[in-house]
Amino acid sequence: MSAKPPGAGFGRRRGLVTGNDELGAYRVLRVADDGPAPAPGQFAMLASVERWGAGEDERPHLARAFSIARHRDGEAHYLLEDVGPGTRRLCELGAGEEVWVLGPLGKGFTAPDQGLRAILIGGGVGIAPLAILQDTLIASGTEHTVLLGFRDAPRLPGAELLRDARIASDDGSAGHHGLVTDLLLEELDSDPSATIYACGPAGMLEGVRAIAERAEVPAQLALEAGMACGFGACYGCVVPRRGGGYLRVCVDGPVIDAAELDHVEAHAGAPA
Amino acid sequence: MSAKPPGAGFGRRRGLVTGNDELGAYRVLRVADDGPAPAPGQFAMLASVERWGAGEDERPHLARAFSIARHRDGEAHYLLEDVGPGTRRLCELGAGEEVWVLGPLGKGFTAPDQGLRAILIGGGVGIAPLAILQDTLIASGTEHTVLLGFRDAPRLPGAELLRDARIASDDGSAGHHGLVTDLLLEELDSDPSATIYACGPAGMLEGVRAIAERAEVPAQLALEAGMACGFGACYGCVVPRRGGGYLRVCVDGPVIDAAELDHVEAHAGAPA
Amino acid sequence: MSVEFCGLRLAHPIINGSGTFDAIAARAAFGEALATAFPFSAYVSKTITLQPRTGNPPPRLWEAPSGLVNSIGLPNKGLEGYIAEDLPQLTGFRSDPSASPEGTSEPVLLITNVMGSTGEELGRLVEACDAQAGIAAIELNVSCPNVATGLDIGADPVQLESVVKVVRERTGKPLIVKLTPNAADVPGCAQAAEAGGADAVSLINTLRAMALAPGSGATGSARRWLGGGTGGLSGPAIRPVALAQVSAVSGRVGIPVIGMGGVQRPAHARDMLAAGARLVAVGTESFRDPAAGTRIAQGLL
Amino acid sequence: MSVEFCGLRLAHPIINGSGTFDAIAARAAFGEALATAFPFSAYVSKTITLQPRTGNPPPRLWEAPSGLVNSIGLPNKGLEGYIAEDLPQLTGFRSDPSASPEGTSEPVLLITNVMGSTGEELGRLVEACDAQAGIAAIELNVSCPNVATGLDIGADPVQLESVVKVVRERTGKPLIVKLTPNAADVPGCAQAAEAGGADAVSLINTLRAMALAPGSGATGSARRWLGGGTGGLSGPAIRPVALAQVSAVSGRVGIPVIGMGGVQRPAHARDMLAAGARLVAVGTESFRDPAAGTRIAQGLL
Ligand SMILES: Cc1cc2nc3c(=O)[nH]c(=O)nc-3n(C[C@H](O)[C@H](O)[C@H](O)COP(=O)(O)OP(=O)(O)OC[C@H]3O[C@@H](n4cnc5c(N)ncnc54)[C@H](O)[C@@H]3O)c2cc1C
Ligand SMILES: Cc1cc2nc3c(=O)[nH]c(=O)nc-3n(C[C@H](O)[C@H](O)[C@H](O)COP(=O)(O)OP(=O)(O)OC[C@H]3O[C@@H](n4cnc5c(N)ncnc54)[C@H](O)[C@@H]3O)c2cc1C
Ligand SMILES: Cc1cc2nc3c(=O)[nH]c(=O)nc-3n(C[C@H](O)[C@H](O)[C@H](O)COP(=O)(O)O)c2cc1C
Ligand SMILES: Cc1cc2nc3c(=O)[nH]c(=O)nc-3n(C[C@H](O)[C@H](O)[C@H](O)COP(=O)(O)O)c2cc1C
Ligand code: FES
Ligand code: FES
Repeated sequence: MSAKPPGAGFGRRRGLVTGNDELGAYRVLRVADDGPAPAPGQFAMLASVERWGAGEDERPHLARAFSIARHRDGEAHYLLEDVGPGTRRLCELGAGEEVWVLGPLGKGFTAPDQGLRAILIGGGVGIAPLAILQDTLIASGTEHTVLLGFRDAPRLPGAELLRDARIASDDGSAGHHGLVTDLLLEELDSDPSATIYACGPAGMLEGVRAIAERAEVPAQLALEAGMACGFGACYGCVVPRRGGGYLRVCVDGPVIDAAELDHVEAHAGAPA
Repeated sequence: MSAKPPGAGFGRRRGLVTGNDELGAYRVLRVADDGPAPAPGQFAMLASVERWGAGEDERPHLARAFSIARHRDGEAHYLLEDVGPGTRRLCELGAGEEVWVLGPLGKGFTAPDQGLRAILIGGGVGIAPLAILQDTLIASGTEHTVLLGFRDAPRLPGAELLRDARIASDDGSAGHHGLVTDLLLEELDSDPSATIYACGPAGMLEGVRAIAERAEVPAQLALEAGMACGFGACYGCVVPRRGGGYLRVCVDGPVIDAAELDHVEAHAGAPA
Repeated sequence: MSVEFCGLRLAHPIINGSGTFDAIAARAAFGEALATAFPFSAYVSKTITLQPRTGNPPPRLWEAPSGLVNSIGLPNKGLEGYIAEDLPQLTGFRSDPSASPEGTSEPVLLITNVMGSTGEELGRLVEACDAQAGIAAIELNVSCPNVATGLDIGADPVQLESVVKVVRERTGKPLIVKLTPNAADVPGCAQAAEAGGADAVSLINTLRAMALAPGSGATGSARRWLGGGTGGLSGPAIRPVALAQVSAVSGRVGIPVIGMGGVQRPAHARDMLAAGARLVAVGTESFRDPAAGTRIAQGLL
Repeated sequence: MSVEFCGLRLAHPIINGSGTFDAIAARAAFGEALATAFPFSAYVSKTITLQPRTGNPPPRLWEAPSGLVNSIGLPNKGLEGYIAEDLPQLTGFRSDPSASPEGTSEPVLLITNVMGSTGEELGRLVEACDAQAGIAAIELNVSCPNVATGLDIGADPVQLESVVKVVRERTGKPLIVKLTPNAADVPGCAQAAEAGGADAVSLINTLRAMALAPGSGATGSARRWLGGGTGGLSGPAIRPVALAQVSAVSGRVGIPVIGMGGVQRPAHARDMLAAGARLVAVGTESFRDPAAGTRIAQGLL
């Protein structure tokens, strides 16, 4: 697990869709991938090779960013939620169809300091990069806790992507009836020597950031932002940096140290 | 059979695709259609309901014009040739998918004068309106001859759309090795008291027009033109009228009396 | 949803863009069903000129990414032909009742769009329209090249103001100036139109555009596709440009604004209204769906 | 396919549009593979200003029909930062050998794009670039609002000519003027640039555009989506507009033209070349496919 990925090779490549499985309200898209192994937290830009466009308002035109949820046996897994024309098109792809893949891109998570426990906290489709992170933590035998929050019952199956998770749900359909950050507070109360790894809606990330700041616990936040390119070319994906200026989520992130942010903006999170 | 169609009803309607069969290099698209019965030679504007766009250069955007090749048992048949992003999308539609249908539109063929033989001459995908015309001629017991020309062997199966056709082919793969207008000359030589009904590539139509003019035989030419609307709104689909000015193919045609034209322009024919 | 516009009452805020709907041809194609379910609350004519025009040689259409380039060339019967032949056929249309909240059908108002290359020509056109009781309002198409400079009359605020002034004197009917989008300072042009006495402005017209015949770029002998050489881009492709111009103009003039450019759905019309438009015109989308006007107006209910 | 441009030799005619490719970020993302397979024959920098700029608040992007509206706001390190930090990292790039007929890789030439709101500011920027051996040519972004009028400096031929004159005196390097498309008379502006001493012109920059936040039009409280309020439209949507402007400009100036706007495929580049462009720049398409430049150059072989 390293923050600095190896070079992704130049240019996008075609990837064969090997499967697309329902997971409650989500889909898991599997794509044959002989590209470099991603670091947990890295993402790829995806677009279908055929018929990218012609959705609402003639969109999508640009590729879309997705966390690499898993990468094994020459396959990358992506967790998708249909929230608009781009995700809709990808959600309907079947085995045998093709996608353009650009990646792995961005800076991923860095390992917790020796001996520190990892707390993985995710909300909704934002749980995706935590799955591959957990794979690495298990492989390295790192102690960790997983906290996952979902909006409602149809989204709960998403939790199957990870192991041994404590669950919170907005509608009380499973686990803690309330915010997943409530669980984080509990965890930190019981043992504050931890590093937090978070990905999810902006509201959740801002909650995590504030909690981590107060508790003086290091936190790595996997942000989201509208992206045109994913490799630092367009300067479109920015979030305000603590102390002024902006960070490009695609190259300075998507995983950003919470200490670098004053707050997490509404535009910087995963679909709720 | 009448030149003036009944009102098509206002607005486009959804039509369920009931079938899409290969016919050599062509496809026959069948669409459930409870709209008004078309006159032979009339056309409809078609667009797929889903994913119209996202082909080459983000096209198609506008609907496409197609002759109604047949209309029976609540189904309209269209003969399609894949020549670009619009026809490509329609060619790949399967039963259960939907198309927007606007039509029937335009002025169709008028019946031959009492006692006159009808000569139907078609080239390539331009044979489509002759099929429904032949249906009417058979129903009314009108004597007629069918001459069909094709570019090559893969296109020959198109002839199955009509009955008892004499065939010409550019590559000699069947029938007369040469132009279908050669057959027309033969027919007129043997019996010039006829009315010609023609549809096909611009070169063929111009050939027919010139032959008809010289032989002083009435000819009705079903023209084509790039169309944005199909109902007289855009003034985009014009061909020069003999004596000056222009005719809108969609409302003044698509069937136009050869005497109204000085020549048939390159843009006014079917894909060759 | 019924709306006031320059003292006129319209059934709803959706009208057509000039040159994108031919009520007479549509009635012939679709029959009387159209007459009592007209998709617009007002009908804007194609641009009428003093003398008849046959328009540009074909091809006149080029399909572009999410749009259309046209080079129609303003074919029309000329002022006399329009008044004698078309005007009598343009009465009796009523808006689609399903597009008004009360379910009532209102008479469709007639807006005549005119163009001339001099103030004098425009003056004659406007005067003639003024005399016709059937015409509710007049729209001035100022995307007409100045014979001397080759630039659109409407692109120069000074020239535009003086042209509008000349025309203003000739009519008491509501006068709409259809601005050209091919200008450095569209809001400045709108202000000039207002200063000249316009009762409203409409925008955007098509963006100057071009296409080469497929494959001809490769041969080294580039051939322009459009018979007219160049044309104008319309459709969804221009919507973000239209919205910017409508918003900028609305912020700078007090008179009502008619917004258009790529409107396809109720949400797009709402954006235009939110950006400051009083009425919204639908153009290219009517080619794809002749009842688009009604569909969009329904969506605003 | 190797091409001559203002006395420079380029491996092929495909370069990038300013602000649409960040060679330093791309090298970090894609590794050294990029350095020897650079997708452009020349690399045009983002616009550099005298002082550092952080750019506009997010959101900065809006996806439009067949295009993109951006409101980036020209973030850059300022002249000093650019020269001290970026310039040293911009050496050593070589074009992709598969894009040249001989299969050779050529050094990628550096074109620095600068913007200033006064002739004086531009003069200082150009002088500083002139002093840098690593910079092969200078591109002037004149889509900068005049502080007094709010209109783009580049939209007014008279103003443009005088600005170019001032700058011309400060450098012997090839000087490219990047025209604004938001002008009434783009060919007139190109002529003004030529008269002022420009060695080439490039076009088109983005079209002024806007978007409202989804759903906000409905609530009656329209909220602009872009943090910068308005933005610029790029991508295939603008290609027919770009082609028209490139063709019109090429017919009116003697200096070489760099054509851009919506180029995605070799056929589009061929159209630009056929319309009179000497070089073709790729912008938005590189976002979808970072190797688009090479792909397009290959297609021209
Ligand atoms: C690093 C990263 C990792 C991600 N990982 C995942 C993942 O693992 N799984 C997943 O499902 N998603 C993930 N996302 C989010 C995903 O990229 C977006 O959901 C997707 O881009 C949405 O595209 P769309 O066309 O479906 O929806 P859009 O219509 O683009 O809507 C998405 C949001 O964009 C805004 N929007 C709406 N219209 C426009 C417009 N015209 N232009 C610009 N913005 C608009 C709105 O805020 C809307 O809610 C990730 C994003 C990033 C940056
Ligand atoms: C009345 C009528 C009846 C017809 N009947 C039939 C029929 O029964 N069966 C059938 O298969 N076809 C029929 N056609 C032709 C059919 O409408 C066209 O083949 C179809 O519109 C092509 O669309 P496309 O997107 O597949 O191809 P396009 O890419 O649109 O190419 C078709 C032709 O249009 C031109 N072209 C290329 N690019 C563009 C562009 N960007 N903008 C404008 N023009 C361009 C070229 O000349 C090209 O050869 C008919 C046409 C008319 C007018
Ligand atoms: C085929 C066509 C013809 C047009 N003719 C005219 C015209 O005669 N007069 C005019 O003022 N505008 C004309 N326009 C411009 C439209 O009225 C409208 O301003 C423009 O198309 C933008 O709207 P849209 O994107 O909804 O089409 C025409 C547009 C098209 C597409
Ligand atoms: C995100 C983005 C940033 C841009 N930044 C600049 C810039 O800094 N300076 C400049 O002169 N042009 C800039 N441009 C304009 C492009 O260089 C180009 O002129 C325009 O995008 C049209 O080309 P395209 O359609 O291929 O993108 C930018 C365009 C985009 C999309
Ligand atoms: S997405 Fe383009 S710079 Fe980040
Ligand atoms: S296709 Fe529009 S007028 Fe004929």
